Formats: sequence, C-alpha cells, structure tokens
Amino acid sequence: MTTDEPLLEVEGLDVEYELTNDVIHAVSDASFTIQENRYLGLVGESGCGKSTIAQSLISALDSNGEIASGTIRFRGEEIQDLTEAEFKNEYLWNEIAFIPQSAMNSLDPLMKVSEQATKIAKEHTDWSKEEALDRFRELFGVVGLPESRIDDYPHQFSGGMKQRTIIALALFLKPSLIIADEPTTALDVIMQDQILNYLQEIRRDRDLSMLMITHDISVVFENCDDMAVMHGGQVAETGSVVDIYTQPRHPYTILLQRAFPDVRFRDRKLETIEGEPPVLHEDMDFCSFADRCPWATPECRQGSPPLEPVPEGAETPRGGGETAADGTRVDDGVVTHRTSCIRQEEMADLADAHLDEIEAKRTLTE
Amino acid sequence: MHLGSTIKYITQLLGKLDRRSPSIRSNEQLRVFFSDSLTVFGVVSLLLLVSLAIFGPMLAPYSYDEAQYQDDELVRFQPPSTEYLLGTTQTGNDVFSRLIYGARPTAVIGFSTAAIVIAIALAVGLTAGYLGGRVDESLMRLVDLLYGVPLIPAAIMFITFYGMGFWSIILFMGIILWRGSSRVFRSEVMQLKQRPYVQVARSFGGSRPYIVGRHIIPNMMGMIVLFFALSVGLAVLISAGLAFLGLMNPFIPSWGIMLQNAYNSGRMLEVWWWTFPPGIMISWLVLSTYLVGRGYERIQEGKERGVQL
Amino acid sequence: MSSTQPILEVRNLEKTFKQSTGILDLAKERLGLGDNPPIRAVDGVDLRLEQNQAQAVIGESGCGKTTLLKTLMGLYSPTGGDVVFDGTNRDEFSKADWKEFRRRVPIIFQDPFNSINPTFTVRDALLEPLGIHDMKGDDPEGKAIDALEKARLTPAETYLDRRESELSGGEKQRVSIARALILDPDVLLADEPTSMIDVSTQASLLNLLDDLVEELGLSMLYVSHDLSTVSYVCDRINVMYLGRVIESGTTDAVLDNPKHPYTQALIQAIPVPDPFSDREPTDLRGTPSDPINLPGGCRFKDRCPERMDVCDRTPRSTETEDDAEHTVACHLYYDHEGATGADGHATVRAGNGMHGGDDR
Amino acid sequence: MSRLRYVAKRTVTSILLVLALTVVLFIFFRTLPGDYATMLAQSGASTEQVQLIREKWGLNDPLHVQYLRWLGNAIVGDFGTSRGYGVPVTELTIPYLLNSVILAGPAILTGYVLGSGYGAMLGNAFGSRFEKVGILPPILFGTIPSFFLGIILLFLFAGGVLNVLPTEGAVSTDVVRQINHHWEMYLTVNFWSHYLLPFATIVLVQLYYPATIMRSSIIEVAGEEFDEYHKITGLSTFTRYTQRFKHASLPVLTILPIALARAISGLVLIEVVFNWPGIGSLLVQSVLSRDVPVLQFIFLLVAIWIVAGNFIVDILYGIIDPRLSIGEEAESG
Repeated sequence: MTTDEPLLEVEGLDVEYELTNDVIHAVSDASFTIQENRYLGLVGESGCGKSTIAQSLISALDSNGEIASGTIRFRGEEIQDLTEAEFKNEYLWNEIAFIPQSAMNSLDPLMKVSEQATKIAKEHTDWSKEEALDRFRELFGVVGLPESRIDDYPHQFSGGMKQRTIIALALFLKPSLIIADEPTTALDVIMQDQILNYLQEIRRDRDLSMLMITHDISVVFENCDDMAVMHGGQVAETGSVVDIYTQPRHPYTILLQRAFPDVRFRDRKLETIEGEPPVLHEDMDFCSFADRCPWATPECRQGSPPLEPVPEGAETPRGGGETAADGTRVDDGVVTHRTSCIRQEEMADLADAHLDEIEAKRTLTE
Repeated sequence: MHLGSTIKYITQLLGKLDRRSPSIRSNEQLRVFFSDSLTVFGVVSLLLLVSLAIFGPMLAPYSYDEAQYQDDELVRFQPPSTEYLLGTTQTGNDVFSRLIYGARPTAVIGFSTAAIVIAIALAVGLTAGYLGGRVDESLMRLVDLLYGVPLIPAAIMFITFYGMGFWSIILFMGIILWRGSSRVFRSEVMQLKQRPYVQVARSFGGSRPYIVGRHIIPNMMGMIVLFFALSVGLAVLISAGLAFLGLMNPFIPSWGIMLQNAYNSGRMLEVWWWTFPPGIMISWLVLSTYLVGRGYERIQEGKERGVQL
Repeated sequence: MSSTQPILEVRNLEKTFKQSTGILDLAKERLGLGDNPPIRAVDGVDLRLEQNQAQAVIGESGCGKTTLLKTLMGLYSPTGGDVVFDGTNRDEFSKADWKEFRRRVPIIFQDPFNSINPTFTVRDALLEPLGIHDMKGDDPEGKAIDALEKARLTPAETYLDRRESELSGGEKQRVSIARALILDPDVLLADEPTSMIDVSTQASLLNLLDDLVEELGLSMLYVSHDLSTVSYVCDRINVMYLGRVIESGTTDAVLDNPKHPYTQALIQAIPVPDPFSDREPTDLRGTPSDPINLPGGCRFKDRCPERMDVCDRTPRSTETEDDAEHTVACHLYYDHEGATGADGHATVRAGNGMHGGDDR
Repeated sequence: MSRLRYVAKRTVTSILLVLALTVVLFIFFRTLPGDYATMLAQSGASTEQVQLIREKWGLNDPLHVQYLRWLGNAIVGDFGTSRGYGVPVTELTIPYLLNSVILAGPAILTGYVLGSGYGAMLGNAFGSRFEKVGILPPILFGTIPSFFLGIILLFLFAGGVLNVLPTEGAVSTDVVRQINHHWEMYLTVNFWSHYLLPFATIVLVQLYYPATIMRSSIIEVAGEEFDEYHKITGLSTFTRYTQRFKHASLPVLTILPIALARAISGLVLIEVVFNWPGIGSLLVQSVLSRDVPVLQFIFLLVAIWIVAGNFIVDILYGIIDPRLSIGEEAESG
C-alpha cells in the first residue's frame, strides 16, 4: 500500500510575513510527512500557523508572506521555490486541490456552478467543454446532488448543497492530495458529521490523501490516520493518531486533550492552560510553549527544540480497545512518532496519569 | 422577486459599499493616516485656507472694493506688477486683495452648508438606522427621491423665485445635499446597534438617548468629521457654479463671484491674472477636502484587507 | 426539585417577525393581496428556571434560541405567551419593576471582540451599569474591583485602566462577566460565551461560570449549539428545533437516555476525542427547513427516520415513563387518540442510550 | 420569475413614477410666488388685464382641474405655448434638447466607461505605488469646478495659447445661414470643431464618480471568499479580473442615476461657459423670463431622463445579477 517515499514531506519550514516595520515568524522549523492514502490532521489553536502552512503548500501566501527557509517535497520533488505559475501548471488542482474554510460563500454568485467547473478544467486540463461537463455531471451524482442542477446558480443551493459542490470541485481533476482548511468549522454539528463522514466515504473508491486543518482535536482523532499538533508556529508533536492518543509526549498535547470537553465524561474537571500563545515577532529560538508550560525548565528557552523520535511504547496500546472495529486503528508503524519536548521522558508518567484517569472514568460508566 | 425586495437588495448593496467601520481608534491608524503625503497635503492646505479665511482681511494690502488710482486715472486691467501682485480688475480693484478677502465668504458658505448637511444627515441616519423598519424604509425612499433632484436647475428655480439671499441659498443647498451622507450614517448606525456592547447597555435599561450619546455617536466621530469635510468641498463647488450663473449676491466677494465678474468682463481669456487665481483657490480648497477623505478611506480598506499600507 | 417558586418561568412564549416591513409589502398585506407569512422564530416555548439552577437551551443555528434569549432579555417584545419573573407576570410590570428586572437579569454575549465599547476603558465598562441604575454609591471603584475579582481577573487594579484593544479574548469575556455581576444579579443569561474562545482559555471560562452558579447562588440560562461544553456547566438541558422545545430533562437524563430522534442524532453527531471510539455517523439527511413555510404538525417529520403518519399533527410535550422531569414532544411516546401519559402506545420505544456506558 | 416578467414589472413602476413626478412638478410650478400673471402685473399691466390673462389661461380653476387639462394635452403632445416666444413649447425645446443629447449623451457614456476602466485598474493594483498616486487625476477633475475646467480648456485651445478651436456656440454664424434644417448642422465639420471642447470637459468631469466607486468596489470584491477561491483554483488572472469587474460594476451601476442627475447640473454650467445652445442654456433663459410652460416641460424632460436612467439600471441589474431575476428554489439537498 505505501511506497517508501511519502506523498508530501515538509522539512524545517519557516514562513515569515513582512509588515511595514515588523516581521512575523508565522511558522518556524515545521516538519511533518503525509503518506500516500492517509489523512493527516493539523491541529492547533488560532494563530498557531496551521493556515499559513496550508497556503504555503500551494504557494498562495498573501503578498507580504514568503517561505524563508525549509523544503516541501511532493513525491520527492522540491516545490517550495516554484513560482506561482510553475506550481499552477504542474501541481495545482491536478495533484493538489483545496477545500476552503467558508465553502458557503466560495462559489461565485454570478457564475453557474457548471461554469465554475468548466473554467477550472479549461485552466488545468485539455478536456473539451463537453467532456468537462460530462465528468462534472457524473461527479455531481457521486456527491449526492441532482445532476440536472449543475447549471443552477449558487444562490439556488442550500448550505449543505454548496458544501458538497465544493467537495465535488476539489475531486474534479482526481488530485492525489486535498488540503481542507477547517472544512467543518462553520457548520452545525449534524451537517459537520455528514460532511466528515462523506470525506471518509470518498477515500474508499479512489487513492486520496488529505491534509485536514482544524482546531477541533476530536475531529482529528476520529477522521485522521496521523496528526501534527502545532503551537506558536512550531510543530509540538507529530505521529499516528493512535500513538499521540495512547502515548502523548508533549505537555501541550496532553493538556489540550484534557482541556477538550468530552460529552462522555461530563464531570471531569476541564484542564486549563494558562497564558496566551506567544506573539511571533522575534526569532523563535525557544520552545513556544515554554511560558505556558507548568514543567518548563531554563533549557526549554535555549534554542528551538528539534523533533526527536519517541522510543517504542508498551505493546498493547493503552487507553482504548485492542483494535477498533474496522482494524485501521492499530498503529502500523508507518509514521514515526516525534515530539519537540526535550523532557519527553518525564512526560511519559504525566501521560500515564492522564490515561489512568480516563480508564477509571470508562470503567465507572460501564 | 417583487419590487420591494429589489429596492432592499440595492440598498443592501449600497449599504454594503458603505458598511466599512470607519472610526479611527488606535493611534497606529493615525500614524498610517499621516504617513500618506497626499493626505498631509490635504490637511495642511485645509488649515492654511481656514486661517486665510479668518485672518485674510487683515493681511490684504488694499480693501477689496477700493478702486486703485495712479496719477488719478483708474488702473483697469493692469497685469501683475510689484504694486499689484496679481494685477487689477475691470473696476480697478486689486485682484490679490480681493482673492484674500474672498476666502472668508467662500469658507462661510462651505462650512455652514456642511454644518446643516451633517446635522440633517445625522438626524436622519440615526433615526433610520436606530429605529429601522418602516421609518427606515420611508426615509431611504425619501433619500432616493432627493437623489433624483438635479441640484443646479433646482437651485436656479429656487433662487429666481425666492431671491438671492446669502443664507437662504446656504439653507437650500443644506436641505438637498444631506442625501449623500445620510445613507452612510444610517448603515453605520445599523452596524453599531448590533454590537454586543450596545445590546448589553440596552439590556441594563440604558435609555435611547443615553445609548446614542454614549455608544453610537462616539464611535462615529471619525466618519462625521470626514463627511463634514466632503460636504464643505461639495458646497463650495456648487456655490461657485451658482455664482458663475449670476445667481449669488454679487456684493459678497466670494471666489465664485470673482470668477463670474472676470467671465462677464468679456475679456476672460486675456485677463488670465484675474480669471485663474479664484478658480485655482476654489479647486485647491475642494481638492484638499477630498484628499482628507481619500486618506481616511485608505485606512479602512487597508485595515479590512489586512494590507499594511 | 424544590417546590419553591421558579425565579424565571416562560409559558407558551411566541415571537414571530414580519417577513419584510417594506411599504409595498404592507400595502399588499392591507389589501390582502400577497400572503406574507410571518417568520415563527419562537413558537410556544415553556421553561422553568429554578433558584440557583443552570439550564441550557441547545439547538442548531436558526432554531430560535438567540431570539428566545433576546425576548427574555426584553430586547424583543413577545407576540404570544408570557414571561413570569420572581412570581410576577411581566405584562403587569411597572417601570420600576422593569428597572429591577434589568438589574437582576444581565446578559453576556458570544462575540468577545465587540463586547466592550472601543472608546471605553475597563473602568467605564464596569461603572456603566452602576450609572444606569444609579447604584454607584460612595465607592464605585471598590465595586468594580470586587466584580473583577469575582471574575478572577486578578490583580484587578491593573485591569481598570486598560483599553479594550489591550485585552485578550478570554480577558474581554471575563470583563463582560464582571460587568454582569456588578449589580449582584439573580439570573445570568449567556449566549454561547465560549464559542469564539480558544480551547485552552475556554476551559477556564467554563469552570468560572460553574463556580459562580454555586458560590453566588446564581441561576443561569446558557444558550449554545455545543452540547459537550454545556454538559460541564448546566444541570438541565432543553433541546430546541425550529422554534419549539422538543425535549427537556436533567443533563444526565438527556445525554444518557435521549428520547427524541433529533436529540439522539444531535448527541450521536458529536465527535469524541478518542481514536478508538466506534461512534457511528448519524443517518440524518438534509437540513432544517427555513422558518418561513414550516411543515404542519411535527417540524422534524421530513428528516425523522421514525416518521409515522400521525406526525402530521403537532405533538404535545409529555413526561416520559421513567422520569417525570424528562419531557419529550414526540408521537412515539404517547398515544395521541386520547389517553394522556406515556403508557398507552404499543410501540413505546425503550430509550437506548447513545453514549451511556452500556454499548462500549 | 422569468426575466420578461421582471422587465414588465420595472416598466410599469417607471411609468407610474413619471406620472407621480408630473403631479409633483405641476403643483410646484402652480404655487410659485412669482408666476407669469404677477410678473405681467409688475410690468405695468392693469389688474383687469391680469385678471383677463388669468381667465384666458384658466389659472383660476381648481388645481386638479388644471392638472387634468394639462395632462390631457400632454398625452396628445401639446405642452402649451411658450409665453416668451408664443411658439408651442415642444417646437421651441426640441432643437435645444437635440443639441444637449448629442453633447451630453456620448460624453457621459465615455466618461463613465473610461472612469470605470481606470478605477478597475486602480482597484486591482491596490497597495501599489501606482494606485496610491493614480487616484489623483480623477479626483483633480472631480474637484475643479466644471465651468472653470471649461475655461482652462478654452484658454489652452481656443484663446490664449493655441488658437485652434472656436470659443463658443455650436456652429459659427455663416454656417447657420447655409443650412435650412436644424439637424443638417450636425453634418458640418464646423459643428464638430465647436463640439470638441465641451465634450472633453464633460468627459473629464464625469471621470470622478465611476473611478472612485469602481476602485473601492473592486477592493471590496477582492476581499470576498469567492475571489480567494478563484485564485486558489488557479483561474487565469484575466478570468479573475473579469469576474471581479462584473461584481464591482453592480455598485457602479447603482450610482448611475445619481451621476445622471449630477450630470444635468454640470451640463447647465458647461453650456453657459461654451455658450452651447442646449437645454441648459434654454433653462437659464426661461427662468429669467419666467416662461413657466417651457420650464415645466424642461423639468419634465429632466424627470424622465432620471427615471429612464433608473429603469436602464434595473434592467442591466437583472441581466448581470441572476439573484434578482432568477427566482430562488433552494431545496434541502
């Protein structure tokens, strides 16, 4: 299933925004990999740089933003130095597509939905107009929308229908990677569930990887295979979802999980994380979580912490059943589990305390 | 879609165009405001012209209507010389002195019309924006109707039948020109009214005048000052047009009247030193008010698009 | 539940808006030409808020929960039903009663970034309610500091002279809470105060609200679309759908033993932070219909997997069999012919808890 | 609702609007303090003569009777006779109207198109040096009084510096003698040489509104999500800019009626400066001579001009923006 080469590899990425008399280090030394046919969740609070990463992957940074250093390799090819035009001809929409954050008003109200599709096809493929329309009509059916309505205008569609149209447009040229920037944030919980479920369905009958960007850790745990937790522009921890749930090795990851409300354990006291994410004006040569971390030591503030692999943990993954119903949940060692916390050993017993409490809760309610 | 919602749609669109929240809050924005050279030129010119209007008469070498004689002969149509910096007019007056004197009436016309415009526009904007519903709908239809009134022809009718009173013309312009700023004020009030801090004040039982005085108007000050400046420019522009058509009181020497006298002398193109200075001064005043407006608008656009200008 | 009198009671509350107030539509309406059906945002809601009790009103966007809150707050006047505060019906309120109501029932809003007037300092924001109710007394500053401390913004003195732009999202919400507490209220109305705040500071706000209810003996009506945050703060949950309360009960009863198909779908749709959870996606299709041309009878019938032909008649809210406090408005649970109460119906469904421990 | 019904609806409302305006105008003119009869009285006519005049012109009947009589004649095309020239109003006004339409029509259109195009360029270059300074020319032409701009152009081209173009009038007197029909004048070179300067003045004056409104409208649209999405899906800059222009042209269209009303004000001044025998100068003459029927007809033309402007905008709206003309049937999907 997985060749040895990852679909997308980001190494030591730094992205900066120049303001009139100030430089914002939005992303510092970020590294993560997306394997073929796997979903990676990029999770973090507002201002942690996750949307900046998404934009830098498709060279759609704002005019005052630029990739300062680091490499982005798509199937082994470096793409971070490509100009917008070069990237557009080789990769945009044929290889890498995008689902925007507010899908509701991303469709041009003055353009028929079919017109939007034909314009994309005209730009990136050599299909004739009819061919493009046929393919889009068929995709419309797949997405669960009436094929007869592809010539309607967006204002004639409901919110849910617009969301599905955006997904259909993303799938239109059969890309191998879709970047979804907070795809369900603006949605109600039932519509969010339908759309997330649908994003799982589409990977059954096609080879597809996805980079899902969200602030909601439970969306990542349920829908992604691997994940990267970001704080203050740095990648705090990355690895498979199972690794990070069963053996979290970064204080932010642990505290974030404990701060996240879980409807199943209602009387657990929510963990609060003091302070605010740092303002990224100076060079990030320290751990961005240091000021907020109860276990911070002076070393944490000297030099930006590298991502170190976490040694293999206990055999049977704790904190959950042996294997989930459909077997995909066992960590299959595809992605190495790495953390940027230099005190990762001490984090182990902190993580165990957290897991003990969850298991105690679980047995209580059975 | 029946007509009602189309009008609403178009007003919405217009509202959308005006919905920017233009209050200058942080001093960072003031820094951006004054970093733009054109805006600084606008502000400095306004200050200069206003002080000219206040101190003008004291500085002028001669009185504006004092006929000049040289060895007892009327000095008519003299080109500029050391004695008469900008030459003399048909009736032998010194153009330079008349120009300086002209600042005050022009400024008075501009500022008093602007005061009336802002007063009415604010009243209508606050009522329509704050009350909404039918009141808002009917007031906005009134504004649409007023927009259909071409100002100069209407002014011609008004002046011909109701006389050339200095203040009656100012009142007339004020009563029609408020149409522009009232729509913008209304959409701003509607926006501010939805802000949580206003709704909390209302929930505590804050009375309507309290809410308007303490929350709505202070957050609109930036915009009120801007539209006051724009109205000054507009009023000066229109009154110059009326003066040119001979419809303003000729004994009040505003720049418009100066230009009209030069035009009526029949030798307008020859006596360039008499024709051009008043025209340039009017254009300079109106231009500087519009430049202040432009500087203000760029802050809002910059803030909204997240672009550091 | 204490049999004492509820602090705030709502009986069959209705709030409808005219679709458009354009003059043309008015004329058409007068002449009886165009049918201009009103928007029925709140359509017959009943609530009983006991002393020192925190209740939630849950629903998707557009279900009328914010309209309900604004009507309770007095921003909108109801078009039907009545609101009883501390025993007296609001229709008989004198001017003084209204003033007293506005002192004892403050509100905190969702958007932290516009919660304080940009031209105000924190001191101005806190002294405003005192000024309106002329309760400044001799030491207004002391009251402001005391309120800030209650909202756990310490050291309080350093906050008084700060401007709105110098506060973080979490701090702004705490100032709003302090402003609500300064007149020592009885009921706190909250419109999703944590939904625009990051998770890390959200937890501290939820804990604060929870403690305030206990320490100050407050009652709270907490409106939200997010069931998981609400379960940390509220004792009872009312689920709203298109203007009507379709289920109401204690937090544990509603979450562990949801009865109404919509509530079951709402709970089942919540993602849980656990990769091993085998939560099944809801099979609910479609979205709530727009509140203008509403279907007759039960408003959920077009999307309901358990739809029966009796659903064309509006269901009554009845007590469930095993827990009188847990009511549900659905034909599955009562025999509509005549017999009241939940015993009659043959196919009474045993409530199968979605998230209870039993199906782990 | 199909586009046809949308157009039909707009036509009906426009006609109703014109009728309403005629009522307003009629009342306004009839209640003027210095109407024709009293003016005659001031110029020495005895009271009996004034009474005779009022009787003859039926000025004593109740207002609505006078209005209905006026409306009856108007539908047939008879707008009364000019008091000053004793000639039917329509006959007197039409040549002036033609001169104005030939001058103002193309000039306003050119000004609008150039202004919008220039404004779009500025909008798309938001934040650049060009945009920062580029807005200056339209503002300059918008803030210089239109008649003064005319004087400057006359000074540059017709009087002072290069003496190329005639200073005033629509056609020189010798040409007038050669032609017998009014419209033949439009075929002579002489006319077009007179035409150039007033045309240029109106174009320059008209640049300001479309340029500034289009600029800020493009900037507004460029911030919308669908514009971001066009960029992310890699559409060509040309397609993106065309879509932006389409969206941005809606507010520019919305202010077209306002610009039309302003254009009439400008027209009066420019026709006086260039001595152009258009409706503007006729208006000034008739006001000074209190020629009420002519005035009433001119103001009616102005009203029709503005209502027509609104009507055109509505129709263009329906064409550009489907949300207006194509009904909404969003089903739950």
